[in-house]
Amino acid sequence: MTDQISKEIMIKFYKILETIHIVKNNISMLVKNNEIEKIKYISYGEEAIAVGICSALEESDIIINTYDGISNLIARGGNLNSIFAEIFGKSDGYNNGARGYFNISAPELGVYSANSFSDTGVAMGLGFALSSKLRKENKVIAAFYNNETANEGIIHESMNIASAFDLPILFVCKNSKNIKGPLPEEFLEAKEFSMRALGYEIHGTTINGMDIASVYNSAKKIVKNIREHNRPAILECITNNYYEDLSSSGLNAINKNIFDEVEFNDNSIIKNFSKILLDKSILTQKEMKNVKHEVSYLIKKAIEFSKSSVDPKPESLTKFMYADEYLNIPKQGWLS
Amino acid sequence: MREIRYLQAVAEALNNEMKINEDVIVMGEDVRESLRGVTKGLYNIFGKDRVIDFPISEQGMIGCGIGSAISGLRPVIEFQINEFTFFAFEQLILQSQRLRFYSGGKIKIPVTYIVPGSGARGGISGQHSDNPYSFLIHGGMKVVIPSCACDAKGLLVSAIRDNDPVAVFLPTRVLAEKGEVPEEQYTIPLGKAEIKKTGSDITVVATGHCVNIAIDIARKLEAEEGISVEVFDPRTLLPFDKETLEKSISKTGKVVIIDDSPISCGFSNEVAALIGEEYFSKIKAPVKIIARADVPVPFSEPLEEYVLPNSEKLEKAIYMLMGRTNA
Amino acid sequence: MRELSCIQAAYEGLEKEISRDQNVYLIKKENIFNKKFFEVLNNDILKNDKVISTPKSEATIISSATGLALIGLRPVVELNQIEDIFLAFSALIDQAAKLRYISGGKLMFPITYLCVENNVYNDNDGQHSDNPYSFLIHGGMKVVIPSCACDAKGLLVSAIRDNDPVAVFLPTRVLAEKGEVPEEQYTIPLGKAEIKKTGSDITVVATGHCVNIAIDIARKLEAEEGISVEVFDPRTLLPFDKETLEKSISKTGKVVIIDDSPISCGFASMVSSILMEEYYEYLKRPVRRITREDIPIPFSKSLKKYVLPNSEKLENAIRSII
Amino acid sequence: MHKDLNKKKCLEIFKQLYLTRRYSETVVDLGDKGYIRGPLHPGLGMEAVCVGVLNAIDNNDFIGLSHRGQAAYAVRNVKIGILLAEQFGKKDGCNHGKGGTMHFNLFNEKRLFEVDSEVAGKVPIFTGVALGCKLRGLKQISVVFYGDGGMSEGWVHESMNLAKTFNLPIIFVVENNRYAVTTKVEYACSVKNLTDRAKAYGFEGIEVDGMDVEKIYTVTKESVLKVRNGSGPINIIANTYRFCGHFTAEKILNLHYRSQEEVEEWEKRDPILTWPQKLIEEGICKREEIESVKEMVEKEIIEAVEFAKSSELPTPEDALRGMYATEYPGIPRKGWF
Repeated sequence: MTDQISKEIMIKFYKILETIHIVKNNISMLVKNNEIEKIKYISYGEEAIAVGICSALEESDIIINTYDGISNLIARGGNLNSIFAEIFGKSDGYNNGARGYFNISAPELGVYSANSFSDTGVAMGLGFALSSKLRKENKVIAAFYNNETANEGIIHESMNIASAFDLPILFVCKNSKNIKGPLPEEFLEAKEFSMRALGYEIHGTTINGMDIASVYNSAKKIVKNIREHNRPAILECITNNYYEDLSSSGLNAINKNIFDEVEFNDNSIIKNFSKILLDKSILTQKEMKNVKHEVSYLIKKAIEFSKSSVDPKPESLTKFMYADEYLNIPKQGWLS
Repeated sequence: MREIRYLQAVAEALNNEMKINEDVIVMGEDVRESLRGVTKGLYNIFGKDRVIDFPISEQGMIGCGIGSAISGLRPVIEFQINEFTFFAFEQLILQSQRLRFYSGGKIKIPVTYIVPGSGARGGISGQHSDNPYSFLIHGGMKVVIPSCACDAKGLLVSAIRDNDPVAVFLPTRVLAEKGEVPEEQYTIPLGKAEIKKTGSDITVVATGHCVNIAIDIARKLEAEEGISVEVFDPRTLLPFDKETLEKSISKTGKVVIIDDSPISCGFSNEVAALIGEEYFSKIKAPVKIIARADVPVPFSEPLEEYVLPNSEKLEKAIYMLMGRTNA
Repeated sequence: MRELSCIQAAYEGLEKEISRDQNVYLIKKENIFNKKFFEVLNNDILKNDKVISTPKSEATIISSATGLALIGLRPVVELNQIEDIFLAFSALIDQAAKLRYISGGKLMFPITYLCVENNVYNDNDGQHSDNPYSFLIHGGMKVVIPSCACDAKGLLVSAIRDNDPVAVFLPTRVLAEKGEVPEEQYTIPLGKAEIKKTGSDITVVATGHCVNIAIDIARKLEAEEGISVEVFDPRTLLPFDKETLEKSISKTGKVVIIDDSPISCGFASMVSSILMEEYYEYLKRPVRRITREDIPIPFSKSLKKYVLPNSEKLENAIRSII
Repeated sequence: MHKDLNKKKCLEIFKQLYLTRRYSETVVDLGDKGYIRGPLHPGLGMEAVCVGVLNAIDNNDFIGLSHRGQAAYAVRNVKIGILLAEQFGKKDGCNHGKGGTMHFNLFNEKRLFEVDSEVAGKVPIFTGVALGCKLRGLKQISVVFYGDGGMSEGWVHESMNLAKTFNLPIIFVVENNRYAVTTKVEYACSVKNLTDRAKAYGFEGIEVDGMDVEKIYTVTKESVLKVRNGSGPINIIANTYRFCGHFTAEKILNLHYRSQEEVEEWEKRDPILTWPQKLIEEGICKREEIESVKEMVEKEIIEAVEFAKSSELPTPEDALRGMYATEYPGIPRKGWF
């Protein structure tokens, strides 16, 4: 499979993978050092999906994030300065400090997120697809969701509408074998979520989401298909997700670390991919090291930039809230 | 000026707006055939690309509206039944209302939600008779509830042209009422109340179809008892025009609120609290609230009458505040 | 007496209730906390076969709890993300809250919704940061929001024994707060407020974690300036204990309401309107509302403080009317 | 004819079909005359589905009805009078005038539940009922009816998944009358074969002719056996048709979503006509016996209307009773009056 991918793209993949990983490690450090607002957890293990899918899309295509929006954003070429400024809650951030880490979005890059951990943004994808179809823009929308939210009614409604209206959407299911108590399979007679495609007469595939080449190649093929035929499809990517717990409130205030101390630092995706790169002598150990240094440097710069960025002004609250402002809204209580 | 029905005014506003602006599209359940009459005939004029029937999937439909609004369309979404807003509540409040905020003000979501036939229609019982606007106000969404044909046209046009989600409630009980409506397309700004009748003794804050109740009572009491009642119609519930209310209260010092949504945490409570907080010194008597009791609307007529606000209750409240013994 | 945290107290009450009444079941979603959640609480409720784990399908889970109640069970549904209430709004407002009435008072739906970790202090950016109880009140559902460990246990047990749907909100800020909790099972009746601190100059109506804010400010003002503040904790938002409030207000004549849900059409507005309508003659000054603004919770720390109620705002409000 | 359907049962089924039809027609008539407020959603033409299914299950199995499931009351011997009284808004109605059309409550007495009128709202509720039966070790199964329109609703999907997850004893019956109000099933539903929906969750879906009582009866009998044995849920898709509009107000709305020919084509398969014809052709009973059943039904209807008319209206203050089972002073709040 990997043979089909050119050397340049492989190197690009490697660089993005390292960037995502190091960015997440840095954020985790910042939380632990109390340098930024608390973030509940950081998840690892979805990087290959982000890189594979985002690279298979055209620039004009649209991505709907899950909570792990940061991977998609970086894979899409997001600016590290804007990303870190957002995580510092500063006005130079992608969302001017309103959004933070989870569900970060960048409308200018076509990366959107819903305000949700239940992946209800998938329904929003319908609208992007519909308007692309009506205006003949020939965009493809990649809407991400997780295995745990795959049983939400809104996902079903979206798939039914997408199929009934012939909308160009790729539903990307990140099926993590590792997370959230019992495996989702216990809840599912149909062992794979791609089987759900049967209920909507659409195409469904299951692939290994830890293997970046397989994600990229499958996505390329399916996206091409979607663009040509204006039919939705489901791409299920099997992964191993790990969470690093960073929260300090609620239950965790009683007893730290509700999560198992799993190998959240497990970077098997990168390890495997590096091995392939070495085996095929696309990159040498030294070159890899250089890439890491380069990325780390950029991130260091971005953190410095973010620290010096200004806090958003209180007036911006109203501006964020309504595009057309009126007197008396948003209503504020009595202030002396 | 010509007189047309409220519903015709709404349909006309929508039709014109679709002609003026190609981005305006209509989504909803059965909007081609149009059970409620708001979208009647639009399908034949604008075709399937701009008048889109949806399966009964409210969440998916609203989601689709949000996405298309972000990408530049201006969807007008009809809820066939007022309770369908509950199905899509997550999409309405957490997504459509908040996504702009969480994008840091980068995106605009110009969606208009139309809820035709809101409120009790008589004999349709507890699950189809709600006026769910207080929920949306609490969620921060702009809410409009026109009380006459002229307002309906102008406010709907403003709502469609507004760049945020706006929910427009069309109360069942006024849909068939006639009124003078200009032929050309015009707007009435959101957030501007109207004094539907001037008076000096007491202010009645009335919404939706209760405005007509209030006007009738005001005329009657003026003629029969010499009580001069001012009828204040906020028209937009959020943003609420408190400046005009202040003027009215400074004059009268007494307020009755009549509103057809459940009392607890409803719009009527919000107005009363606002008065208690900001215009306390101008008030000379307790604020009286005539609202729906906190129960679903019962089916049987005498029960329904007991639960809903009506002119009799309003009249009593006014007598009471005016210190008349015939209360 | 031994001390427990608020969440431990609540789950202790729940566990005992499950063992006591064969019809009580706990319905909970599978989630990230599952394995260690109860270990942390030192609670072996999971060993009980009356705990049902379900996939993430909120609307159906909450609606099917209505079905469980229909055939005589008394389900307790744990909602661990506050979004659940929005996703299942129809099932809550249009079904659970209404069906008994529509059936002509013949059916009974003894369901408890236990909403844990429900606000901004849980490190989730702005998400899961709502306090959506005002929606439920407007829908006619009974709502309980304990402010300390002792109340949490007693009120939860009452809610489970109540024959109607009751939503119990455990605010994140008080989950870890410790307090004295009796070992035996006890109930605190719904619809009874508690004066958490007596005073004579001004009444502060406070809910959830705002009760603690109010008590702190009350102590401070009393010690430093001799302003005597009465702290009124309604504990049950619906039914609301008007009588106790009347007593307090007839003494003080001045009210500030502090509540952590959006201001428009929120709980604070409801209390204020009751005062303006029914106890107007006692009021000497305007009724001040200190609440969350009608704005979602921003991530940025510098913005958050403008949106949320806090002790500084409360203090200013008290001073403005004293 | 199915072996369980003897002469007595066949005539009973006819009575149920005919009573339902006459009841629906009477209600529409009374509505036109102004006795009944609000819109009506009769299931004219769809009686066979409900009658077929309910005859194939036990009397104490739990039923969640759709808003066109009036036939269920006939099958379970509910006095039509208390339904009419409810629709008249009277005290003697099955919900004491609080529910009205679409919300009849006979759950405690007859295990029939129609109280909720949300689109497919009974599907998740009855998933809960089935779960409750399993938890409590009850032998009863649950049957829930909904329409082709409801199939697009999110919680139907969630319920089907949940039912399979827990292997619940529940039968999902789709009364596919081809139109969700005015929207064609082919337009709104992304699968040609509606049984594929169940297959996507790993359980069986069966399609059946919804105008033929015997076929429905046979399919349900077989399904019930499997469901009772604990093999998990089953989805039955019954293809049927409504002869009337979505609701009574439709006739003034001037809608064109389906052709007159299509309606007439389906009307030829009207179970009220085809069922007795089949009985006579197969020599199960005589025409006179059919006629005497009809007379009986007419009498029953007249009595029911009389009962409903003579019942009293509730007192207005009743409006605030029955909201809460555990009552407290001050609720429900009612505002100043």
